[in-house]
Amino acid sequence: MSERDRSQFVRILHRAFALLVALVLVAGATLWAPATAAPQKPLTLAILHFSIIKGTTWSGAHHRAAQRIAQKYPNVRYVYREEVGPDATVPYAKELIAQGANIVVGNAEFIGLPLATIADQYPNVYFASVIASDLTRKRNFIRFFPRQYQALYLEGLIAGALTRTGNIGIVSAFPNVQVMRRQAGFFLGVQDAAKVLGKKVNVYVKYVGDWYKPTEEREVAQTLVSQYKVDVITQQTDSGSPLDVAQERKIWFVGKDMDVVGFYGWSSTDTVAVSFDTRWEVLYEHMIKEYLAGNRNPKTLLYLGLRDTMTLADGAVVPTVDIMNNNKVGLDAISPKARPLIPEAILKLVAQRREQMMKGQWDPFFEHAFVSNGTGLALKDTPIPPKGTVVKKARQMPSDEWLLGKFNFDLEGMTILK
Amino acid sequence: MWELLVRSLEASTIFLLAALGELLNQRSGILNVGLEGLMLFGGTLAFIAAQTTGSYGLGFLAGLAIGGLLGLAHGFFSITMRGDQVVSGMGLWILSFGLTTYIGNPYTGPLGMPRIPSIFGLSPFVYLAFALVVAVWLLLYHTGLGLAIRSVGENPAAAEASGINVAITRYLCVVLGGMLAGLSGATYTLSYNPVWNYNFLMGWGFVSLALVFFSMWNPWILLVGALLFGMTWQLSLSPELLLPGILSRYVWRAVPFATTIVILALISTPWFRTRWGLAKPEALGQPYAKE
Amino acid sequence: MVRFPFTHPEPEEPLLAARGITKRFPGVLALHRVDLDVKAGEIHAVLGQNGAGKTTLMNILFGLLQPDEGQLYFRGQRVHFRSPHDALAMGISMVHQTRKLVSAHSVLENILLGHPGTRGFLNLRTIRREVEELCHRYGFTVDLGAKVWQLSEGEKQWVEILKALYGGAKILILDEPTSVLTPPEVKTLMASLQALVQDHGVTVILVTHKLPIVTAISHTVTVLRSGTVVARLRTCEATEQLLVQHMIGQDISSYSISDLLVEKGRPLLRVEHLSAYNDKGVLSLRGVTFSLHEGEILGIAGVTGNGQEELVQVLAGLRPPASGRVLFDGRDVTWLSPLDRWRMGIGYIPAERYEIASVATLTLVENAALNFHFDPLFSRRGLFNHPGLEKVTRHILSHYRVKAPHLYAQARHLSGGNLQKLIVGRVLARKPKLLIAHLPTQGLDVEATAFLRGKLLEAKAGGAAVLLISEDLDEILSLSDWVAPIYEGRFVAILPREGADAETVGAMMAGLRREEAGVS
Amino acid sequence: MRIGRYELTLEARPTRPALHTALTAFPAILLALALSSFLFLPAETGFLSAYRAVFSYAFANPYGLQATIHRAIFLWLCTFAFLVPMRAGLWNIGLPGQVYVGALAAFAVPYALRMSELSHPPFHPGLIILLMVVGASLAGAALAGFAGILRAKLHVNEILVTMMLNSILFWLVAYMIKEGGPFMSATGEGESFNLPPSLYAPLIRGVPFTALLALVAAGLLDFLFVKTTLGYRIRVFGLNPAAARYAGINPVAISLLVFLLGGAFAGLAGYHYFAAVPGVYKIPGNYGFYGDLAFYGIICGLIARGTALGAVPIALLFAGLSLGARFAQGQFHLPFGVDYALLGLLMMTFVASHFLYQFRIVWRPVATEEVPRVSAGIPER
Repeated sequence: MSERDRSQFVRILHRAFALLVALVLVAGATLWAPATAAPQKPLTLAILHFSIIKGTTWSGAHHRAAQRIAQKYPNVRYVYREEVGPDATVPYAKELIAQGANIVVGNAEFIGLPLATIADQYPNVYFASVIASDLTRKRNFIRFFPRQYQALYLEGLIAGALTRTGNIGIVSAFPNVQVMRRQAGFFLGVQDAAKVLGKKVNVYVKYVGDWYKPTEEREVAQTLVSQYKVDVITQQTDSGSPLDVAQERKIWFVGKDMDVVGFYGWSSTDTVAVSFDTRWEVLYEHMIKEYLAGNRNPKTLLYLGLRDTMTLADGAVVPTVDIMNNNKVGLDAISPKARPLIPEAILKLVAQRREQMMKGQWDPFFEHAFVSNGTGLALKDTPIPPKGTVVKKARQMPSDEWLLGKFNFDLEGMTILK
Repeated sequence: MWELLVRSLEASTIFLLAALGELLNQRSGILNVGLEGLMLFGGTLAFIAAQTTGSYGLGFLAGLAIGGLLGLAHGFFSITMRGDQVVSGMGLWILSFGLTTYIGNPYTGPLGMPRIPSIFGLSPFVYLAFALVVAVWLLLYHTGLGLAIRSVGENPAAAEASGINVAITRYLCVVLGGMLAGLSGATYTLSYNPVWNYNFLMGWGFVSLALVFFSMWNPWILLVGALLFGMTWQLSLSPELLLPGILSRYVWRAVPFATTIVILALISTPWFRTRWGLAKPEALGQPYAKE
Repeated sequence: MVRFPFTHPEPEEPLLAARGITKRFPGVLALHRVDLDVKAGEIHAVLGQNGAGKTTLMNILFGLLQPDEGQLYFRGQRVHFRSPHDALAMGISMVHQTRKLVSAHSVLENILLGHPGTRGFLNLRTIRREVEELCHRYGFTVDLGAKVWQLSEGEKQWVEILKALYGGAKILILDEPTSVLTPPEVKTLMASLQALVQDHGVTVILVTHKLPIVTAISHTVTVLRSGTVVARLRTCEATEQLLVQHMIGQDISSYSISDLLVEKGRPLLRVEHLSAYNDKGVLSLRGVTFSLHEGEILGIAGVTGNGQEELVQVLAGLRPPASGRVLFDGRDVTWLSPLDRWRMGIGYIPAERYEIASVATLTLVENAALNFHFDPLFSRRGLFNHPGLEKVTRHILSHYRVKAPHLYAQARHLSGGNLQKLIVGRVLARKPKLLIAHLPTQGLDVEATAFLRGKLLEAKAGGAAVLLISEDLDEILSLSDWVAPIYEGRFVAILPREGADAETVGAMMAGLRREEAGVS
Repeated sequence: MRIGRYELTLEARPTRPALHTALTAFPAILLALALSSFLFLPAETGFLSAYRAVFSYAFANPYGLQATIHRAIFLWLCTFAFLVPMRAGLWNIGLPGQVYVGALAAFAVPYALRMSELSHPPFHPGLIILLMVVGASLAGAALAGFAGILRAKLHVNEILVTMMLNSILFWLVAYMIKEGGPFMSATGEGESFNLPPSLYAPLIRGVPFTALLALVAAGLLDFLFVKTTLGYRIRVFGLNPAAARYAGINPVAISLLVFLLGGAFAGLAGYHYFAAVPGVYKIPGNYGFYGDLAFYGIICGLIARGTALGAVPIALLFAGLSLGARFAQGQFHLPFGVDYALLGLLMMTFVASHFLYQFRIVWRPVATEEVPRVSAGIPER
């Protein structure tokens, strides 16, 4: 057991103890009910992680999600394999099914898609794969993704308010639909903050060329800080390097996918202004509930956001995505050091928009028009819209399929560094 | 631009430290093609030691120690056992590549320690590397030991006949060279890029090895080569600073490696080789047995 | 000043003594209970044939090797030399047969290499002054700044002696000092050695197989044969004949060579103005012209390093010529590949039998195949004819008296002589029209030497043209029809054997021109 | 080294019978396996059951065995790619680069034929598959041949060149499959397009036909080295280049040839893993992992000491080990990278066994010393 595992373990113990105390005080078993009331039919959830768990925010988040599911449902067993390649997906899946797996998940599209080829052979098993941009589905082949752009929009508001130099940098992987959709969410938030505060804010995107290249991500972050004078930096990659640079250069960092302070302890709220957490467990719980209910025709496209929640083993109710920092959510997720720097108008706006999105009354992609920047990624049947093209008018909700598979351009006003 | 220069200098430091160690090795006649392995191991252990103890000093010590130890192992195989130095070197590289991936994995991620303070805007290791160039030059050309090292690399039989202990001299060089390689790796993971990832060097060790060949075994030319490569590396990461919009970023990434091949080929042309052939230590890579 | 060696007062005990030295190498007993006494102030010759164990004994005296049994005494005190370092500390220094100099370094660097005064930083200016003084005292002139590879063999030897003296040597071991020197250089060396002993009190141990040198300058002589001491004599009491008897230990007339008379055939090889660069880029073969007929032997006499290596390599196709051309059988072969030359009937016996002419870890059959793998007799559609190869190997082993355990033994288990017989046999089995033999008998024992010389003559009798390159004047003069002394990449002359005598050829090897050498 | 009255020395072995060659491979592998027990120590169960899990998944489980075989075919081809130049004394560590370029060439065929757009292939699919195989081999050969020609003509160190080519090709693949690169998948996720099902490699009993190619190649290679003049020339060149030149063997031709041949095998390996293994049929985003895997070819070649048929079971074992270890690691919640660690341990024990193979340790009593009297002077005759 490594030191970090140990501290996590201790934290879990503490939390369990606090829970116990709470239970005694409340003396009402109502909060405990969901866990105990869970159906007793055993179920095995198998996750094939495309990368290693340790040190990466993506597979690490999935791993933690599955552990929480197992905590809440004593009858759910979680098994996993790390760094599974597409050649191993099917043999691993088959063996895990032979060992009793009922739901087999690939946490990246390139290892998840091969599962579709065996979906018909195992009609009683649910297969699932994260969506990158392909939307292949089958009766028992589920595709899922969280609406991270909603949390990113909130982060954008905060980042836009925090910048003094008026420059925000994104260390990004490489142009693809997922990256551009999420960057758009963030950028809309920045623009709204700029409008409210009446200042000009540039968002610079510099691509690394891969999802996980710690060395290069570091260099890119350094360049953004020193050459483009960004004082708020965020990332669309998976390593901790941009955070490290932010800490070193004493600028604000805005995190993604996981609460890096709360779960990794990589840094402190002195550097991390805000982050957001993806609770994949909400998506997993959705599948598990359908499976336990014996549903032979589950919903095969899951695109859940702030509105969709689950209750954890400790009774906390969490949405699929939410801003989170140092284990705090909502406005409290904003670093205590950053909060005084943010004008009240913005704080209010953040709180209001979060509330609205949780109730399903508002969505940044509904509110704003999509005007093309003329940059992006030309897909086979979808060229990049010319600069200035209004692809979607304001106050219109694009379809989930379009958002997940066709959003292939940057929004006007972003600066893509070649 | 200044920032770019600073980063270039710091990248050069990594190349320079490792290449200086290899230069010492090769001057004594021992070829260690596993340089990258020594750097990987040095960097990994330094990172782990620093992170677990919270002390940079212990980190660097660990890097130096493992580098020296692996150098010693290479020395044992190539000096005492008189084995094929390429086999041993490649062995060390693959060994390090495999084991560091396993050992280092739980530590994947940033170092999470306050940065080593810079001196006049530059990492202290830049100054250290420059000082080491001077030191190696003084050692090789202005001391008796240096003369012994050069002689052992040129003609070990002659050195032995002159009363020099070839084995000890070579051991000294492989251990020193190994320590410098370990230091280079440690500088990488503790100062240049304090984040651990498997196979984090991605070929830097081999570029350093190539640099020794370019340098014609001269520490000053080595310095120039290392500076050039540090610059090329940085430009390949941020080409837009000088040449915006030309070539894909992926093509740029390949440029330092392609440059290495081009220079290697150039210095091997007959036109160049007449000079190069003289500079190369004559006994390089050949095991030496007393009589 | 002392004029005669034996007017020295007889010392009580030897300066350096070896007792019961035995040394084994895998499979070989190199030295067996050897005793040696060297007195202060004498020139002590250690005489013996190649392989008698002289060099091994010297390496033990110098600490390069450690004896399996036996002891060394210095001034009567028991000493252990674990490395040359210990011997040097006692004032024992050795000048090796193969030059132990670092050729890439300067003369000065070589001289101070390993000197105890060179710990820490080098003060080159002071050291240079000291060495210059030393040169002056002994009357040597060497450019201290020159790189060693630029020097001639004679100069290199001076550097080694100078280095020994600078290191404070009191006992100087010279291993075959004259083997690569020209006759005039030998004369200078002998004079200097006598001066060193008489004027500067240095003791010299001289290892050689050359009788004239022993009789000319040594005071005492120890004769080694097959690793044992067979005689210890005062030189003044010994005759050359007696020494030969001790050295050879048997009648060698059975190996004497009968001259086979051969009729001169048609012209086969013509070399015109051939020049070539050596590995360092220096033009070391400079415009050689000659022609050779079938059934003729041209002996090229010269000290190693005068362009012979380059000449044979160009002729074998292993080195591109700088200019000139080579005609073989009326065809221009200047730029043909080695393979084509083998096919045309040019056979080449290289001087380096381990490095070039054989592959140590391959079997004898596979080594034999080095000269047959391209032959349609032994390979059909790219497949080897193994029975054929075995047959030809067996033939070579029996006809060339190669002592080998079996056909599939590895070449590295053969002794030097047997390996050379295998190589020569292999090349001759191809029945080459032109045979290039480079130092074919170097380092071999008397029996093997005589045997191989006979085989060369047989080849000549069979109509082959032979190009014999040797340092051994006797070999050249006893085998050749024509003798070409080579000096600094040029043939000084091409003499018919009748017109060549040892003195003339020796002078020409030393660089004297025709007229100076007394040839009109 | 002296211990009491005995002396411990290392001596070169006088003879090395062929049996030794075979036998030294086993201790190396066994020792590596024994050492790797340490890797399994953190396992929740004992390491014996960990081994059982590794081997049973790799060789006794129908699904695992299939994956093992797919991986073994890849390792066989990579091993040959290393082994052929190795017999000529040259190091081809450019296996990853040659694998990548082989894959690129294989995918270039359907790309050039616009297979993804046309509903029907313009030729018989078999012909296209043949073109892909040939293209992959040619591309691998060309890339390795580049290193070979530099080595042959200019004596450029082949280790450095092939290693640099690995990095260059890594980025070239990224260029081809990402950000609008020619081979980008329709969805642009950093992967190549999928092969149309008509171009899936034919399976023989569930195993891609490349298995047959690799096994036939193993036999042919050993035949080449033992029976043919070309193999002989390669071996002579590897053991003693100077002797090879002397014997009329063209060094340029041999250096080039072994790299061309080796590169062709590596290119084929690239075709195999990316275009013939079920479930893949594309250049995936984690192609770098398969590049790392190719380095196992070096170990297999070294441990098999240059015999292609000897490398077949060794590569099969390693394929199973790497796959089974990965599977068991998830089962026992071990730290990641057991298969990489095994790679390192195997190399370490190989180098150790390599030297034990050449040397032996000898105990010998030190001769007792007696000091005889020094006699002075020359004995009278």
